[in-house]
Amino acid sequence: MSTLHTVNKSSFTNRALESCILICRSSDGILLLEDGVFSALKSAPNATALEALNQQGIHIYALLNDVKARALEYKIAAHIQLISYDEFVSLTVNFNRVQSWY
Amino acid sequence: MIVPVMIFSINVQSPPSSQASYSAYQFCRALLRQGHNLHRVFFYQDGIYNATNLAAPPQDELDLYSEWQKLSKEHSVELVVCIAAALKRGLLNQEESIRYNKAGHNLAEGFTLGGLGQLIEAAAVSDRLITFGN
Amino acid sequence: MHIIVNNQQLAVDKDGYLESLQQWNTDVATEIAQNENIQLSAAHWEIIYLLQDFYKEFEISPAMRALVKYTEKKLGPEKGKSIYLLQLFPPSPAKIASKIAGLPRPANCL
Amino acid sequence: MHKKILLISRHAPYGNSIAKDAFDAALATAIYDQDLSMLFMDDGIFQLLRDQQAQEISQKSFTSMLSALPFYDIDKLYIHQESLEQRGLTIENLIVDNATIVNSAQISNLLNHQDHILSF
Repeated sequence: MSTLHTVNKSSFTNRALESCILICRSSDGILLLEDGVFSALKSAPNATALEALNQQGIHIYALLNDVKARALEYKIAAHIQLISYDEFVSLTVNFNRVQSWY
Repeated sequence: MIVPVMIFSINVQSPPSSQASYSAYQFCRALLRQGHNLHRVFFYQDGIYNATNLAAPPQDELDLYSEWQKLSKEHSVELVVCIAAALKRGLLNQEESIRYNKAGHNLAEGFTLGGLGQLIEAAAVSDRLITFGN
Repeated sequence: MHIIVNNQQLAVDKDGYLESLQQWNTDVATEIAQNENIQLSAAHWEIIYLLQDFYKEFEISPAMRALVKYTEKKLGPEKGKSIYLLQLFPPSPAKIASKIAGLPRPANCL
Repeated sequence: MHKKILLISRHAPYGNSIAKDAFDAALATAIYDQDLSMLFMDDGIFQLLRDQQAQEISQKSFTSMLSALPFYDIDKLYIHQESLEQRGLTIENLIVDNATIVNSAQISNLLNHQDHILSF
């Protein structure tokens, strides 16, 4: 029974992702979208914490459309998986529920 | 892999000026493409602004207002606008406009006004309830 | 629309709620109640004042369930029952009694 | 159908209407007889402070409104411990004496028992 967390705010200016990381546990997943994709940058405030979560088996995703729109495709951390809107839907099916951090 | 068909409801809490409304719309399109059911889109908080028929976006920008209407028409999706949130913000249908003695009404075709109970009912009957907030 | 109380015209909305809540007084309550076909007795007034207390305490108009529980807490289990309130303020006690008590029209579309 | 719903209220009162809309949604959820829990975290904690005088800014006080929750049978209330500590507050500063203080791990567990989350 696991939760998909979506975060749509940049961690450079907003603490939504920080709270999300606190709550996130083993089988959960995190999807960065809209301005949340800025948090996928290697230099983002929570980059180390995200990578640590990833090493514990928590998948970190970023919405490809939002990443491309913001010219981040080649700047984001390697462990972050880029996904489409269709894959976003599939994630919400595979996880049991969604918490939106905004 | 067999993908189960699920019933979704979407809670849009962001105004059209926030990208979250666009994300909600794209999410709806994607889930319908995959053969899932979209039980209801509920517009709450500033999300109600998606339902005005008075917005006139520039020709070379996305008209999200019309896109919601097209979505509703093509897939008979219920677009329900929280009545309390709408009245507060100046979004009325004809009936409410008469009730409150206002100069006009501006709820776009395809949208209906409904109580918060409709959000809760959506939660009760749906496998997934996804919030798009700002 | 309006109602007339002591030769004064008071504006009400289409559902009979006072437009200006400051105009509420016991005569106004009696008139609104009459429009709902209710003759106010001591038992009615007890609930009307209870509603006003609820509003003062919580700043919201109660939904039915909350009204029943609050009545139970303040007036005891005999009166803290839907059926008791229904007999006094049919067919929708929270709505009708709020209207008579001069509380704001419930805004949360419940 | 009866669903387990967790409403998460993370935003401060008054600056915008998110906290009030969350409160309205909570009442609706309870009235429509769903199994509701409520979690206050991040700036949502500030909704729970005693002695708010919101009439100073022509608003309704959350101190008053949230005190009505028991009358709507909303009694599964949770408060995020770290959020509380970050803000230098203790439960004594808050109006809800029946709330359960939960740490992040316990919240994760709480989430895992829900059908839906209403995110505010």
